[in-house]
Parts: sequence; structure tokens; C-alpha cells
Amino acid sequence: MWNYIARRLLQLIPTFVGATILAFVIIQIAPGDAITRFELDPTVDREQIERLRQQFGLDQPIPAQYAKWLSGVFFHGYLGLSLDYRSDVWSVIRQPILNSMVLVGLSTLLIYLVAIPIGVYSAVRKYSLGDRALTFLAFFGLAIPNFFFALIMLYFAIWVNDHAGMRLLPVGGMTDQFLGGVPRQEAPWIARTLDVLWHSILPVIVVATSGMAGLVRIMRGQMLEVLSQDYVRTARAKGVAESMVVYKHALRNAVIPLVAGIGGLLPGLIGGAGLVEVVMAWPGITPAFLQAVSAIDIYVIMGLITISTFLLIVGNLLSDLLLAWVDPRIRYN
Amino acid sequence: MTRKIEARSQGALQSRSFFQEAWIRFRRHPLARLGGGVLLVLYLGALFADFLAPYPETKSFRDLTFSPPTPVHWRDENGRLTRPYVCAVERKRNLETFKLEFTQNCAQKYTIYFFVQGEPYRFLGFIPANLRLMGGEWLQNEQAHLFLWGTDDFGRDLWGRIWYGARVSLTIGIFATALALLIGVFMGSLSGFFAGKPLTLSIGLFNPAYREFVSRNPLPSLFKTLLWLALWGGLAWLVWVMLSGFWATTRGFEAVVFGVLGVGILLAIAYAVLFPLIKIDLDTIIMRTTEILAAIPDLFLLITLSVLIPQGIPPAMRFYLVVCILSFVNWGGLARVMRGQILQLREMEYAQAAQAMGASDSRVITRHILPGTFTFLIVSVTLAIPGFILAESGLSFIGLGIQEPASSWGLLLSKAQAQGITAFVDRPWLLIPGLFIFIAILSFNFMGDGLRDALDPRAKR
Amino acid sequence: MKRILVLSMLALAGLALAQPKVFKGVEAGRAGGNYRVTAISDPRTFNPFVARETSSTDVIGLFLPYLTGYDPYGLKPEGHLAQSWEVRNNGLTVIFKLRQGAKWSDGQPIDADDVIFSATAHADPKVNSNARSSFILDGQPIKWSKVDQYTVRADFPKPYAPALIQSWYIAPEHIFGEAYKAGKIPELWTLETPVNRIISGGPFMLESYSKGERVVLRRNPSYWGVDDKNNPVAYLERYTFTTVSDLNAALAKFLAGESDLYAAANADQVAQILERIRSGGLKGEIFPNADVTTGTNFIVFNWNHKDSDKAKLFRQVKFRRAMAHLMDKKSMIEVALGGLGQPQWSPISIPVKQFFTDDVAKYDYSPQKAAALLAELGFRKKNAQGFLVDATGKVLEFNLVTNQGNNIREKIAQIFAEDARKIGIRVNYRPIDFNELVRQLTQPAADGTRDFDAILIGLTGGIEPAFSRNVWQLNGSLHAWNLGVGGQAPKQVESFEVLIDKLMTQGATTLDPAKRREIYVQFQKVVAENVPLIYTVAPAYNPARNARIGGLFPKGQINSIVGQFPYIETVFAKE
Amino acid sequence: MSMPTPTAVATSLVEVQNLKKWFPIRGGILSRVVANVKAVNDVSFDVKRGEVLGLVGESGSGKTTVGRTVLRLIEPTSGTIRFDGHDITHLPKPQLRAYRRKMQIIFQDPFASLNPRMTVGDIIAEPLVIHNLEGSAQARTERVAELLQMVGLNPDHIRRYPHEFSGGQRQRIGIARALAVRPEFIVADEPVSALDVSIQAQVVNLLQDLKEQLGLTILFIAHDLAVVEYISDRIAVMYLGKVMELASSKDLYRSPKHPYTEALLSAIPVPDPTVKRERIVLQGDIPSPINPPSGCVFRTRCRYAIKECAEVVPELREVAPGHFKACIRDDIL
Repeated sequence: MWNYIARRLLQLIPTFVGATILAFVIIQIAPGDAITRFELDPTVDREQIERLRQQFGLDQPIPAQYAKWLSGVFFHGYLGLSLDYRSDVWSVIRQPILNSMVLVGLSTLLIYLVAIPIGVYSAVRKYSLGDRALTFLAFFGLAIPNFFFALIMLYFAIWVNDHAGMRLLPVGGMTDQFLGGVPRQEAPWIARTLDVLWHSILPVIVVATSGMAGLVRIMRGQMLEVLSQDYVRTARAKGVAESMVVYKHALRNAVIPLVAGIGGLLPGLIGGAGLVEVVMAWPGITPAFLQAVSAIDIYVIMGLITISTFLLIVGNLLSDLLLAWVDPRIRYN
Repeated sequence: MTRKIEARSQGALQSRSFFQEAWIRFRRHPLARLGGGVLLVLYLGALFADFLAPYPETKSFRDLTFSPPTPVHWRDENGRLTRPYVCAVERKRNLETFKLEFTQNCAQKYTIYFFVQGEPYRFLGFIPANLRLMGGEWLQNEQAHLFLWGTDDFGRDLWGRIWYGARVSLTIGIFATALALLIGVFMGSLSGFFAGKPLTLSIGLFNPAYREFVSRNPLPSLFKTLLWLALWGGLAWLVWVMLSGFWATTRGFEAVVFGVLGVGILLAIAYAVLFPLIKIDLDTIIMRTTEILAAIPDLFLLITLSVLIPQGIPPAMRFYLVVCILSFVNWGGLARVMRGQILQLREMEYAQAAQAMGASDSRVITRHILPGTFTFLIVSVTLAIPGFILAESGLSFIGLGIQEPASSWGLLLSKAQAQGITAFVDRPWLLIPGLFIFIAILSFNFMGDGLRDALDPRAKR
Repeated sequence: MKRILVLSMLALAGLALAQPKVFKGVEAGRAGGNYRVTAISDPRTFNPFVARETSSTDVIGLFLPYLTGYDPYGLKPEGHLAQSWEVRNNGLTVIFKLRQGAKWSDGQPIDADDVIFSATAHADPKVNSNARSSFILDGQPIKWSKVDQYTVRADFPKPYAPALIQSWYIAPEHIFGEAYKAGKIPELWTLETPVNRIISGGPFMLESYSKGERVVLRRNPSYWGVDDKNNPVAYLERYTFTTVSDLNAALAKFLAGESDLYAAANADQVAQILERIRSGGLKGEIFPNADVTTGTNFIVFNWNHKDSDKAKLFRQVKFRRAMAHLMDKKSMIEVALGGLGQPQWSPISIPVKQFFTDDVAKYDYSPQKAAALLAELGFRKKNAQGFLVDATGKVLEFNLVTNQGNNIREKIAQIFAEDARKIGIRVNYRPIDFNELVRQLTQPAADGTRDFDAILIGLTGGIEPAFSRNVWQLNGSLHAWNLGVGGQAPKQVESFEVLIDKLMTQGATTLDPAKRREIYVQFQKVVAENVPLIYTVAPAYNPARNARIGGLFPKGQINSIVGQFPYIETVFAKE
Repeated sequence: MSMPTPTAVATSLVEVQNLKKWFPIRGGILSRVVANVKAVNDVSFDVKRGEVLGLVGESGSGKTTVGRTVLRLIEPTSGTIRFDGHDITHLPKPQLRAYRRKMQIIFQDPFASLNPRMTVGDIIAEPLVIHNLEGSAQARTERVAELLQMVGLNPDHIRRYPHEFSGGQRQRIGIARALAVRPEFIVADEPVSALDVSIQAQVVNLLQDLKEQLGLTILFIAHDLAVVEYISDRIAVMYLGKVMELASSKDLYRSPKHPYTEALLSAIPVPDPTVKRERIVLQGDIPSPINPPSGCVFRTRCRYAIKECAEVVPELREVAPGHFKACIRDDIL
């Protein structure tokens, strides 16, 4: 198994190099660089712009820039310099990654908690009214653009607060400045955690709704397949109670691919919750990435992609290991 | 006698192909039927957008921005039913509340006529026509206006633009899916079919095999030789630029390590040119590529690529470029699944049977392997299209997709977005494009779901 | 024991010598409370030598001092860290007296060493500070020297009118000095630096920073300012920037009472705020159309066009006047600015009262006049498609681009293109990427030609016309319509450009305010007459405020340059 | 006899010499070849014109691999394959096509070997289309009808789909397809093992009839001796990638010379109650083809094994006229 893990980690290198080269080339093809926007500033003269380019190494040939960056990553674990923040990339992206992980992690939890029972119900009561209604609901989440849904939720929050006459729901953001009259950084950690959880209610609902449908459908399909298997039929024939059949025999086997899929969620975590973060002012990866793209902050983009590649491989590896663990039929090869 | 009966019974038992049976199952699926029906209506609407819309796509009324839907009257002052008519509407900003106020002036009634001559257009892009569903002289003379679903921030008729926009939104998914599918299926097929069968990349000039290779077919061989020399040369040049640039800025340990590495690579390239026979497995290359694409989160890749779209291009070009980007981001997943399917199908005995018969690779792929993936393809297409529609609306939302004055549902919805809370409180009609996105995606999903059930190979025959 | 004695004696001496600045507030305030605003983006750094964007300088300006600024009531220079100054030598020398007793929050005095050090570092090309242009006058450096601990002297190569309002930030020498020598200035005071290690010499000091969320500053107790009753300022206990990148979310935050000040962008936002105030959902006020913002938007034609016909056409003043006649500014205000704004005719922003004049050539919206002017240029006939052609049959046509994503400019460009097409000019409007636009505009080919036709772009205006010399002087890097190569003046120059160049030089070097006004009035007239830049419309300034904040200007005093309050030091929270 | 002689060329249609097929197993961090599955390990035999050669062995003995390698459906690792005196081992694809017409295969699984999306007519006509035979579509349809009749199916079924037929009928379709191009040589790869016993005889009879009628040469692969006895002229017995014994059908049944053949034969129930046969039960499992036993591969399960068996790899040698065996012991059986 260690051999297998080592091999998978080695595979990381070509994927990592390939993905970063791809990103690097794409960004370089786009017109301009991080300094271009200063050219329209009447107070900045030409020499200053040239000096900035030199300072950031933007005057080097592109392959050399890439080599320089790569050597930084390999030799110093240094993801480069953010041209926008003028500090190291890791410090720029660390917090957004963590914030997105909170949001996506909570949403995933919610998805699993809701989707599995719905999927099971839909499979057991296939084509019943309940199945149809739940299917419809699941599709609702899939069909509504999540940035649009997020906006609706934002106004919903305002409406609720107005009618309640108090701040029942937060209007965007991730934290409050004051917790019970104390500045945030002086508040106990439990209060801070609760505060983040409270702020995450609406974005989590939005993100979870859009991700729910897929899982419900997978769960339903898995369950239907397992329920038609011989051993389930045998169990029924033996006179095992229906609930036992469903929960003990069928469910256990139906969730196997879902369990294994958990590893696959890791790269999803770095993808962040997409435009929901933008609309809901959640300080996650997507706003950071959009900002980096518009500032052509090349190494921040590269840094995000590096981390995401790493998480992808680790996630896939984790999936495979989990799968081998939950499913005795699978061995490493 | 018996023979006759048998013949007739055979006629009655007309054998049904897999797809015919699937179609029957599909029709029994109520939600799928509903989805299909709705989509049919939407596509017809898109096709006949010019006919449905009273105005051309880009026609704007700058003094009538954000007009609410024009009230259509069915009764005259005495409450008697009459032909539908509208009144002239005037727009003013109230300087107390700063809200827009619209007042009807019903001194003159403008009757809505159906199937009228309106502004000329070209149906399907080339047939000159001027038949419009609704209108009247007053509409062309701009004495009064007919905005069934209000106007946007430029005073353009939203009803019409939704149907014009449907052309983009409803086809972008199909085009993007088709292109992604094309790339994905092509790459996936190559990958799946050639897995474990490496192809020769280059032969070293001093390799004994090279002489044989050249002697077999001199001219094309020499051409190929030049090609791979160019490849290796280009690679060497790139490594050299990298190395020299790196040395220019770095000293010490790293420079040494990179130097050794770089020189090593250059030597390896020289060696590759001279001696070995290098074979590559297309499967490995393609799968690595998809892995690389998968490593970059979709939204990131989409955004980064969108920045590449040259902006000084006509809207039609932009549309196709958006399509290209969407499909570029998504072909990897399709290719991977296709590869899996093909690896499975390749081992099916009927594929081997065809090979044993002497069928060419392309025939085996196209006649025996690809048709086996059809059911999967159909389902994944119907389920991929809504994804693309969503992706397009997302791109348009952040301003990287379709651009004005062209329209797409995503773009139209971004107007509501730009309006913020006003859109909800005062201008709810701006949200209608969102409703269309929602309905279209829902319909595609219902249809896909129905198709999946119908095409399930395990379904009872 | 002895040391404590010495220390307390020093403190007493400090008190005796203290020369605090008096901040004259709008009303009497009370101490305490939190002031909350939204910012569209995070600060990038807390380092004054590295900062380039307002999201950073807005924060830095709250904790670092500067010598002089302008007085918010009269827009004339006034001392901040400099208690007084003396102009000698026909304006070639300025001697600044610093406030004695001013201290950094770590107890060190703020003195001439800090000023000289900061001036040196800002001016050093290796540091690459954004403020460097404040230390170079037409290529020659301004010399800063220390006279004594509380006196510094600046020697100008020539008289420079805005010398006293160039507010560059003074950084503590005892923190930055070593790093400067080691060439490591950028490593200090980054976002990673613990906030308590960043010392303050301004009204506030950093209290906490969380990326993507907020920056919180706390009152600096050792600040050297007082109000007119000699109470220490700032009144506010805290100043909070919340990062809200979405504009609607920022409005929502204000409507929900979660931010204190807001400037409504258009009539719809005004209407929303008004409605919320009326319905009792928000206790606050809004002043629609209180002023005009300083930003400008204009169309610039390329006089260095590769196609010499086009270059020749664009150089025709009649052509540009025709284009000016095609500006339906009323529609632009309604559609592009959302109902509130003013037409702009001259290069100086409307709120800059001391220089602005309305008495310039104006070009009313009149397609007929435009058509007539074009006819004079030879475009009399229309071809089969309805486009104007000259005698040789060449269609009157040009591309108009603006930076994609700027909603206002995109709409202005569309309106202009629509109207131009109506009289037969084929205007191909396209939004393009900002960087690409900048490249087209600012990077001529080796032979001096550029390849765009027309660009709709804007510049952030400001209080001081001299700061826009880069645009108006012949060798300026933003002499957008007729750009020279490599910092030289363009090859072919019109006479009015030479006149403008001369006026700009005069304006910058004349010290007498009345004479300066005269110069700039003439400058505005020349520009409006020749329309090298065809100005469009300027959005209105519609400030809104939450009622819990006091110390703000009453309606009449609000202007878009100063904002809603004279000094942040005298703003206070009412509850 | 396995050695090629001028006379052998005249009488042998197919000749296989020292055929090896190793499937590499990759492993380790760098995914190098760490081992080989020696599916076919040095096999030689020939099939005479007009003869049916039975190829028998347990599953995993490599008999199917031999069958497919002979047809070049699998590329051999080494060795030579001659067809009609011509070496086809390394023939490039275009040239191979001409031979494909002469050699056909009938598959084991009648369900998997017919494309479910094609009608019977299309399936049978496909080889005609590929080799451009029978010219017009009309002629092709007639030929298909003729073939259907030949294999005992109703020619009216030409438009039906495979799923509408029973297993036996489908195997007939498979046979018709193989016969369509009028081949000289057919590899019947366990053509009846997937069928019900009652149907097996029908299909074997059909093949027998067709062989006589059309003068076919057949390599008949099966996993038990009972099936091949009836149809084969000669039989080769394989074990773990090697031929153990090769003899005429009669000789082999009457007097098996190899302990493995003896064990296989003892498993066949004999209808004659008077004949008493000792039932030999093979001990243990078939060893892994990755790491086959040294010397004689069968020695681990051979009840006659002696020490030398582990040291000497037994040659396939002629122990009686036309009777070959690969066993060093002549003192048994």
C-alpha cells in the first residue's frame, strides 16, 4: 500500500507541472500584466513602470519566469510573490482557502445529511408521490443559478430582519466585528465559532441546494440497484423485515460509492462555493481568484492552482484508499 | 397454411429495436414528457423570435428605460369586451422619491393587431420577412409602445429579448455539449482504443530501426523525421531559454541544481534524437491531459480562459469563443468516462469478432464501439446541457460571457443583478430571464432523467 | 528610580512644548463609538512606500501623518504635522516647522529625521514609492534637508504651486531606517505583520485585520490633535472598514444600518434609501445631487493613426466638434448614470470650485449641426447602406472601444454609437479588456503610430489641475490624443496644444491663487474650444448617512472633494 | 512432426512454433514491468488441412490466448505463426486483412459476441461488407439468407435483433457470420460451453456437418475432453501455458500418455457401466502463471512427480507415431 501511495504522489509531479504550465501560459497570453493598469495613472511615470516590471521579474522571458517560480516552489516551498499584495502568495491565499473550506465543508455535511435519506426514500418508494415531489425539489436546486439564489436569499434576510425587527439573519459576510459587545478578537473561541456558523446559514443553504440534486439522484440510483440485487432478494425471501432489508442490507452497500467519493470532495473544497461567495461577501477563494485575475496577479493564480492540484491528487488517493477500506472486493494495483 | 400464419404473426410482432423500446418507455415518463414539451416550445420560440418580438433585438427606447409591462386592455371605459388595446405611456422620475413613475394616457387607444407587417427581418438569417405576431401602425410610428414584459436598462423590450436571448442560451448548451462531446469522444476513443498499444513518437537516427523505417517509405519518412527533429529542437530551445533566464537571476545552490537538471535534459534530448526508439501511449498522454484539466477548478479555468477572449470581436464570434471555452473546460470529464466505456466495450467479444473479420480500427470504433456508448452519451448530453447554460449565465453575470447589445438569458438576468434590491421591489419583470433559465434547466433535467430511465439497459424489455 | 524621574520630566517638557493641531469640527462631539464604512476591496499593504491603491492608502492615511493638506472649509493648504511654513526665495524654498511634542504611538517623537528619511525613501527610485512623483519636478529633484530637530527645508528647482498639498505619508525612521539601508523596505508592515507592531502617528492605530473581511482601527491615544475646546481627538473609538466587493451588498449593508456612510451611485439607489428612511427602516439622511463627482469620462481620438487619412480627419477640430454635438448628454445621464449627473464640458472637475469655470464653449446635442460640420469636411453624400461617404466614396467610419466591465462607459459608448449611426457615421462599438485598452492607448509603435480609432476612457480627477500635467503637457505619458514616443513631444503638434502646454507649466509654477485661476480658466476655454478630449457626463454625488453619526457637514457644505465631514478626527457616534 | 518439413507445409494449414504470449504486470513506483503472466509459454503445434484439432485445458491454461494469438487478435510475444505456409506473425495490418478472410472465429459467449444494436442480417453481412464481397446489397441479402438457412435458422429472421433469439440460435448466428466469407480455417473458441447441454450437441453436430460440407479446418477449443472427443481428429492438451500432450483423438482417449490427460479423462463419466475407471482428483490449485513451477509445470499436482521433474523442462516428444507428450517419465502409463 505504501508503494501505491508513493506512486500516486509521484504522479502528482507531471500533473502539477502540466496544470501550472497551462495556467501560466493562459495568463501570459492575456493582454497586459500586473503593472499595465498603472500606466493610466497620471502620477506614475514611465521609468517607475519599468522599474516595477524589473522588480517583479516581469521583464524576463516567460519560460524563465516559470522556471524561477518552479524552483521557488521546489526549493523553498515558496509559492511566489503576489504582485498585487506585494507579499508572499501563501499569506494571501491561506485565509481565503480556509474560509472556503468552512463554507464548503458545512455545505457538504448538509448535503450528505439531507440527500442520503431523500435518496433512500425515493428509491424505496419509487415513483410514489413523495419520490416525485422530492425529485422535483432536488431538481429545483439544480436548476436555479446559485448566484441568483444567493441574491434572493440576501433579500430574504433583509425582509426577515425587517419583519422581525431584529437581526435574525446576517446580511452577507462571515463574521461580526463585535460579539456580545466585545471586539471579535477578544471574544472566546466558542463565540467566534458560533458567529461564523450563524453567518454561514444562508450561504450553506444556497450551496447545499445546488449540490443536493446530484447526490440525491446518485443515492437513489445506487439504492435501486442494490435493492434489485440477489442478496437483497434473498434477504426478503428469508422474511427479514423490510426496514432491516433497507437499512442493514441495502443502505450499507449503496453508500459505498458515496463514502469513497468523500476524497473527491477535497478538490471541490478549493474550488470554493463559486459566485455565491461573491454575492454573499464570503471572503473565500472565488473573490480572491477573481481579484487576482483582474489584477493579473499571476502567482496568486498559480498558487491557487498548485494547492488545488495537490488536493485533487490527495483527494483521489484518499478516495481510492477509502474505497479499498470499505469495499473488501477492491485491492490496490 | 402454417407458413402463412407464421408470416402474419411475425408481422404483428414487428421487432423493435432497443431505441424504439426506449422511446416507448420514455413516453410513459410524465415528467420527461413535460420537460420535452416545454423545451420544444422554448426552441420554437427561439426559432421564431423575430416573429414573436414586436421590435428588433437591439431596438432601444432611451426615454423609456425600466418601463413596466405595458397594460393591455380588454375592456373599454364602459367595461365592454373589445379588441385588446394599449395606451401611450409616459415616463417621469419623481423628484421627491426619485422613483420612476409611468402614467397612461388613454385619450387614444392603440389596438393590437395580430399577424401584422412589422419591421423587416431575415428569418433564419436569409429569408426576408416582416411578419410579426403583434403590432400595428402605431407601434412602428412609435406613438405607443408594446412591452409585454417591460423594458431593461436601455429601454429594450424584454419579451422580445428573451426570445432572441433564447437563441444564445438554448443553443450555447447544445453547441458546447456537442463540441465537448466531439473532443471528449474523440480523445476518449483514441485513449480507450489505443490503451496499451503505444505509438512510435520518434526513432533515433542511429537506431537500426531507423534505417528500416526510411527504406520502407522514404519520402514520408523523411518528412516525419523533420517533424520530430523540430519537436525535439523546440523542446531544447525552450529548456535553453528557461535555463539562461534562470541563470540570469539566480545564483548559488539552485542555479547549480537547475543547471545540472537543464543540461541533463538537453543531453537527454540529444540522446533521444540519436539513439532510442521512443514510443508513447496515447492513452497516458490524453489521460494526463484530462487530469491536468481536472486539477484546475472549473470556475477558475473558465474565468482565466474568458479573459483570453479578444474583446474587439463581433458578438457572433464571441458566442462561438464562449462555446469553445465552455467545451474546453468540460471535455476532460467526458473523455474519461468515454474511455472507461470504450475499454469495456473494446473487450466485448463482438468488437473482437469484427477485428477477427478484418474490420479496420476505424470501423470497429465507429460501428461497434461507439454505438455502444450512445445511451450513455444521450443521457450525459441532456444532463450536460443545463450545466453549460448555467455556466454561461455565470460567465455573463461576471461580465465575461455574451456582451451587449446581443442578449442571452444570463446577460439579461445580470441586469436584475445590477439593479440589486430594486429589481425585486420595483422591477420584478427583470427577473423573468431567471425564470426562463430555471425552466429550461429543469426541463433538460427532467428529460435527462427520463432518458436515463428509458435507456437503462437493465430496464425490462 | 532616577530613570523614572527623568522620564517624567521629559514628559512634562513634552507637555509644555506640545503644539497640538486644532481640528475644527462641525459640532461638538463626544468620545467613543464605532464608525463603520464598507470598502470595495481589501488593503494590499500597510506599508506607505509600497501602497499604490486607495484601498491601502485609505487605511494608511488614518495612522500615518503628513506635513500639509488642504483645509476642508476653504480648500487652501493647512498644516498637519507641519505647524507652520514659510515660503522664501520666490517660492523656491519652503521651510516647515514641525509640531513639537508629536509622538509615534510607541513613544518616539515625530521629528525632522522622520520627515527627511521619508522624503529620501519616497524619492529613491529603488524604493519605487508611488509618491515619488511628489519629489520630482519636471525631471529635477526637490531637495529636502534638515535644519534642526523640528525644522525641515525643501528646495524646489522651480516654484511649484501645489507643493503644499502633496500629502505623502511620513513613516517612522526608527522602524524603517535600517530596512531602507538593507533594501528591505517592502518586507515591513505587510498584511502579515502583527497589527500591534505597526505604530501610528495619526488619529487611529491598527487594531485588527482579517483578510477579505475587515480592517479595524482604534483611536490613537497619543495623537497630537485636539478639538477647538482642547479635548483630544479623534472622538471615535474605532474605525472599521468592512470589505464588501459587491456594490449591491454594500448598499444592502447601509440599508440594514450596518454601515454608516454611503454614496448612492444613481437615482434608484437614492430612491431605495429614501424609501427606507421614510418607512422607518433606517434612521438617516440622504442628499441627492449634492454635488458632482470628480471623475471624468471622455472620448479621445487617435491623432497618430496608422491610417493617415484617419489621423488627418481626427486632427480636424470640426470633426471633433461634430462628435461633441452628437453627445446626447441628457440620455447619458438618464441611462448610463441612472438619472443623476451633470454634463461636463471642461477638463477641470465641476466641484473644484477654485478653478472650474462654466463659461466655456458648449456643444448642444444636435445631429443636424454635427451633420453640417461633417458636410464641411466633405462628407455630404450617403451610400446605399445609408452611411456618409466623402468625395472618393470612402465611408465615414471608426471603431470606438471602452474598457469592458465599466457599466457607465459601456452605456455612454452605446448611446454615442447609436446616435452617430443615425446621421450616417459607422461607429463600431466594442468593449475591450482594460489592459488591452491601455496598451493601445499608451504604447505607440516605433514609428509613433497607434492603432486605435477612438477610446472612451476616464481619469480620476482631483482638486489640483497641476497633477494632470501628464495628460496636458506635450511630452506627457498620457497625452492621449497625440502621444510622443519615448517621453518626447509628438512629431506633429497643433498650435492649441502648445498653448495648453504653456498654460499648464505656468499654472504649476505660479503661486498667486488669483493668477492661477486665470490661467486655468483660459486653459479650460482652450480645451473646450478645440475638444482634444470630448467630455461626456459626470455622475452626481449623492451622499447618505446613518443618523447615529455626528460631526458631519450640513447639506450646504457637502462637496464631493472633501466628502461628508471635514476631519475624521471630529466625527463622532451619537449613541 | 512439429518441426516444419516440406511435406508438412503441404499438409498443414496452420503451423504454430514456439509461441509465447506474456502479459506484463507493471508495478513499483515507476510502473516498470515487475513480472509477466506467462499465458502461453512456448507452444508448438500444427493443424492439418481439413482437420479438427481440439485444444483442451482448464480455465487459465492459455488455450483461448493461443486461439486468439493464432488469429493475431492478440500480438504474440515471440514465436511464429504460419498460415498456408506463409509467416503471418509480423504481417502488418493491411496485408493481414487478406488472411482475415480465410480465418474466422466463433466465440464462446453467444450473448456478448453479437452486437445488440445490429440486426441479424447486418451482423452476418458485416464480413461481406468489410471484404467487399457479393457486390450488391441484393446479393448480400441473398447470401445472408442462404447462410441463415445453412445454420438452420429461418431466413425471415433477418431483421430481428440478437436479443430475440435463444442462446443456441445466437451461436448459430455466430457460426453463420464466421462462414460468411467462406473461410478455410475457423477457431471455435469454446463455442458450446455457454450453452445448455441439450443444445451443445446440436451446435457441435452443426459444426461437424458444416465442416464436412465446406471442407473447413477447425481449431476447436474446449475446457473438457468430452466435448471435443466427438468432433476432433487430433487433440492437444494444455496446462499452464504449455502443451502437455498431443495425439489423435482415438489414441488420446484410449491411452493417454500424460498424467494430466489421465486426470482429465478420469473426470469424464463413462456411459458404459462395465468400464471401471479410477477417478483421479488433482490436488491443490492450479499454480499462478506469473510464477510457474520450475521444470515440469504440472509437477506440483502430479501424482507421479519425481525429483527430476523440478529440474528438467520436459520436451514435447513423440512417444508413439503421431503421439506426443511432455513428460520425462516414460515409465508410467
